[in-house]
Amino acid sequence: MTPEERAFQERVDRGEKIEPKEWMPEGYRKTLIRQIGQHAHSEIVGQLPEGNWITRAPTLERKAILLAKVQDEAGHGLYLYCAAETLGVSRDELLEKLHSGKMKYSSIFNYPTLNWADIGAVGWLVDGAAIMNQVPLQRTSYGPYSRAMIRICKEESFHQRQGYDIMMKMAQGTPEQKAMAQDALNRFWYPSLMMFGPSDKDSVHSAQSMAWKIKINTNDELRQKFVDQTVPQADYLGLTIPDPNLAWNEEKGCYDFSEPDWSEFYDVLAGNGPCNKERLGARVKAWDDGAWFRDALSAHAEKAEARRRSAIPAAE
Amino acid sequence: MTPEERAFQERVDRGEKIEPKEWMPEGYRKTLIRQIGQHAHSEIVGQLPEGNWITRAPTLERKAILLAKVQDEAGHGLYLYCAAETLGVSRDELLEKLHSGKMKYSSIFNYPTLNWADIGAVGWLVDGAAIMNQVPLQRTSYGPYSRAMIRICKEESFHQRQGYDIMMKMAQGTPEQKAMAQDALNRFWYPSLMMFGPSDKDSVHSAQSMAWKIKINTNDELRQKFVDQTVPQADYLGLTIPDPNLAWNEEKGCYDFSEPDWSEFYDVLAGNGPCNKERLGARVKAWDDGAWFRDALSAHAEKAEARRRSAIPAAE
Amino acid sequence: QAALVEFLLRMGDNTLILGHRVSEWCGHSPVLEEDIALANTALDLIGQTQLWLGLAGEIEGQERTADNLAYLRDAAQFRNVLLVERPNGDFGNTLMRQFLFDAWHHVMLTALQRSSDPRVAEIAAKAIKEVAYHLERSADLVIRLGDGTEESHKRMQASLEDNWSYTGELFVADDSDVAVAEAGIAPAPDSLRAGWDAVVNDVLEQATLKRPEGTYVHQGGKRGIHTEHLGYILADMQFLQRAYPGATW
Amino acid sequence: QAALVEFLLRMGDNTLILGHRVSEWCGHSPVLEEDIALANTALDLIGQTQLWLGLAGEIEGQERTADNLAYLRDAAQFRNVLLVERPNGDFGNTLMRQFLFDAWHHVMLTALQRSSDPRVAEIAAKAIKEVAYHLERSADLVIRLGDGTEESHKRMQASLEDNWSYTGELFVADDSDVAVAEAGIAPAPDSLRAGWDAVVNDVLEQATLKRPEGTYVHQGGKRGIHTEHLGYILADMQFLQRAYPGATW
Repeated sequence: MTPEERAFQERVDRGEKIEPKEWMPEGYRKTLIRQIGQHAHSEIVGQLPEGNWITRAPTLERKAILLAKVQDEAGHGLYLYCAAETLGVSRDELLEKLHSGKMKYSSIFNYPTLNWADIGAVGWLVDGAAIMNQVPLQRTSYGPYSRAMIRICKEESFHQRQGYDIMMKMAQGTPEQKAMAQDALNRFWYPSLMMFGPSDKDSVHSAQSMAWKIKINTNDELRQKFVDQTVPQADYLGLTIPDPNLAWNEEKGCYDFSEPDWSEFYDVLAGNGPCNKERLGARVKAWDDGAWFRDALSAHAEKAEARRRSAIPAAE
Repeated sequence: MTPEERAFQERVDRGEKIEPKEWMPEGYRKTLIRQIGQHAHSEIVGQLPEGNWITRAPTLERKAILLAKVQDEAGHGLYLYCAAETLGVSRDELLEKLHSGKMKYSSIFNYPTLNWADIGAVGWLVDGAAIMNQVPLQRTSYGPYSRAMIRICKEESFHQRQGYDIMMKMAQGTPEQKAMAQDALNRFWYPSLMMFGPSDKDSVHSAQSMAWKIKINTNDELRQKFVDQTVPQADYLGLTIPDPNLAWNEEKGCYDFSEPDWSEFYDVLAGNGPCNKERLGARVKAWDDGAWFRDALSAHAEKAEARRRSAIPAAE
Repeated sequence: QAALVEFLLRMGDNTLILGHRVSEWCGHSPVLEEDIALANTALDLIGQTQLWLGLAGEIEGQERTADNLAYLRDAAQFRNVLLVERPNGDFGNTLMRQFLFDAWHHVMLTALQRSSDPRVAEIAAKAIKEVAYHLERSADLVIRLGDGTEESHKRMQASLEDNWSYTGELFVADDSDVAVAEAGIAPAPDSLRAGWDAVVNDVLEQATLKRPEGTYVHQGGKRGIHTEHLGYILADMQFLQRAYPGATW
Repeated sequence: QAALVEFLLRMGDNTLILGHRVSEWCGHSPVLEEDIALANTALDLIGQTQLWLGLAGEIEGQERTADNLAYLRDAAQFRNVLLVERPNGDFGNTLMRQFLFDAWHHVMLTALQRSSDPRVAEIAAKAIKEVAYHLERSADLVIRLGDGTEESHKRMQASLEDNWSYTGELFVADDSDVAVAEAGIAPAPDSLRAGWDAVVNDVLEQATLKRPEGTYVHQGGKRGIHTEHLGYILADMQFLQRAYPGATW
């Protein structure tokens, strides 16, 4: 470690926030860009599975709530791209990497939303898992990221409650509605567990990220916490978690549960999820189709600027 | 009249059929091309308003019947383009004129199909009016046209019965269904009357066409006949024809009825019908999007031909 | 009173169907800021729908809620103008349709704040704040895109021509319009024309776009005769309520 | 018996949903002959649907007609493979999807003619004449387009890649498939693979197309886990039956 690196690490250890113009190790910057960028991309791509039900939301109230949620997510994307920009990478560069497949977004969004209860399950489980990941990141060492997380977490927990409320209505509804709720839980349970990433023993960058306080807890810790939180919620709904091995472990004071099928995780990561092509394809199409729009706004701004300048008499 | 023209007219007067390779006046040929071409285009464009309900047909049986009908219509288009080709104009030339707006199709297809009863009304009224026009044309002087008409009329009257059957089910159905049936009749009544064209006194080419037996009856005759046939059918359905002036005229032995609003007719003709842009747009898009397909089939045919030729040893 | 219900349905169906169309863009717009703005516009419109249809059901007195009206009527019972149900087309077309509607919506709500019916005035007072922002935004974008690149200019002019013949319906009165106007509940539709023209002409001029000369007016929506598009909108929108009647969501 | 009903639903839902997709082309295809051919294919498939679902309802014994099954089940109750619900794409993609399905459909129906259940054998005997023609036609067009222009070749290769990972589901067996196979009602799904491979390899070779190497298999349709597209298909298809329950058409 160079003296600079040591000083940096000591600041992190003391719990100081690192701010944009301050010195930071190149690896720290790169890891942050990857992590914040992926998170931003996830917010954007995450609009799609929920957007799939906006036109079919069952009541005006539910439609409004879902629209507000999707709007929030786009807003989160915006904060996060801004946070990433403080590290010297532009939003367009990050998007280019998303579109060319060089950067990822959360694999969970490669699963389809097939019935209305899925919108509940996404809020309850997916946002729930996301919050579990994000709450500790409010204390992350990088200032802009930490501040973005504080703002985001507040909204996300609101979304999670709304999702749980949908599940509640469905679980207490007609037999068909309850079946949809159970079906949604069946399909989203393991993918939600995968959201915490592979077991720490298989996770490459974990140790360094934790030292830098870019990562606060291990994947397995968070996954356990998520299970412990979610099981009683499912019980309360009267729904069954699709895991025959799920059982309370008195000794450890937490639930035992089955690992997700990691081969599925790697399949989805490799592009073979149910919706990978559709999701990325939709984003690339939106971007390409919108090129004329973005070009026109730039052109107009230049014209307006030129007009402004020529309106000011040259100071001779 | 030249001697040739006189001889031609005498043949027509005797009821002889004119066949493709035989001499005919240029005006006869041109009028026929226009008339047959417009009829062919109408069959093709006519697929669209009905196609609009194929994916939403209320039973499998109705869906199958509608598919069969649309298939028949495309088939009619095919016969008619072939009949036109015997006059020395290719299908592609005719389509080019359709796409560029130089040739018309029946204005009735510029009206939307808004509920399922419209599919009944199209069969009952639109096909009904078409048959009224077409039955006499089975005796038209041009052989290929006459033969196409014989074939087409048989199928059309089948379609008309199917349409009337839909109306019957709707009129005898729930109050909502009956309301749809009445709504369909309200919207399709006057446009159907317009299908016979403006009153003969305003019709330019009529006299010559009748002499040539390209047109057999006057527009007003056919319109009257249509009204007289349709009113009792509407009565039987328990539906009200949207014309307060409709009344049986004992003296003349036929119905008195209101003229359609001819300004609407000319508006639609001028491109301002409810669906003009959509209908023609859909056809042009289908044609343009399909260019690669047609090109590929030609290219393959050439390759296959070349291979066939090179496989035969040259006869030296 | 029937005329008042009719009027409220027209207001609520306009916002419902336009909100639906706008929401179709979710996640597909050209830049993130537009995703946010469009979701926000749709959200406002759906919120207004709840108010207009809620009041319509209340006055009608047949125990129909805003949801009943939105989800259990078929196309022929819908009262929105044809303009709002037209397909989105490209993003420029969506913005042009929005601008042409916003300009009307704003003059309409301005007048409705003085409605003789306080319930109507109250909704209008709430909605106009949102709609003022919609108009500001859509007008600004129409100007920037009209006076942007050659391509954007061409697209916006084409969108203008495409939508133009659907704007006239906003100003055509029928008996029901006359009745609510006479009762002082709502302005006569054609009384809004001058205000609309002023806004539209000003924006089009700044946008370097040419106001179309065509005077043909497509209409029918206000009396339930729609385009073929509405049926497909409703098939999606109403699926769950139709497939699971009586369920609570 | 439950397995037999399941099997019949799978057959009928495949033809229903593919017939729906094909019928979407009505009036929009590249040449008139294709409009005719596609309407004809859709018509055959809908006719077969009536037979398969009719028999499924009969054997199920709960008084559900073919129409009840087609119009009153939601997506999770549908049993078609994912391949048939995929969007049409360009005309080449529609043809490629059709060919890949036809090739399977033909070997399946060939085997079903020897079903131990005479009702199944009878439907298969009727359907195979139609399907033989579908296959002849789609194979011919795949060859001509694959070996056509550079552009058509590129499009067809892309369509092949896009659809490829959805073909594997046709050959994967679950308990229900095993049960009907053991009862001699239907062939084991994987027993059809060799016949399908032979046809597909031959046609692709003539079409100068490269068989994709990917082995990933998208599945779920046969147990009711579909793509997001099916919900939209059903919203349209079922609208009238859902909106006007109990009406006669």
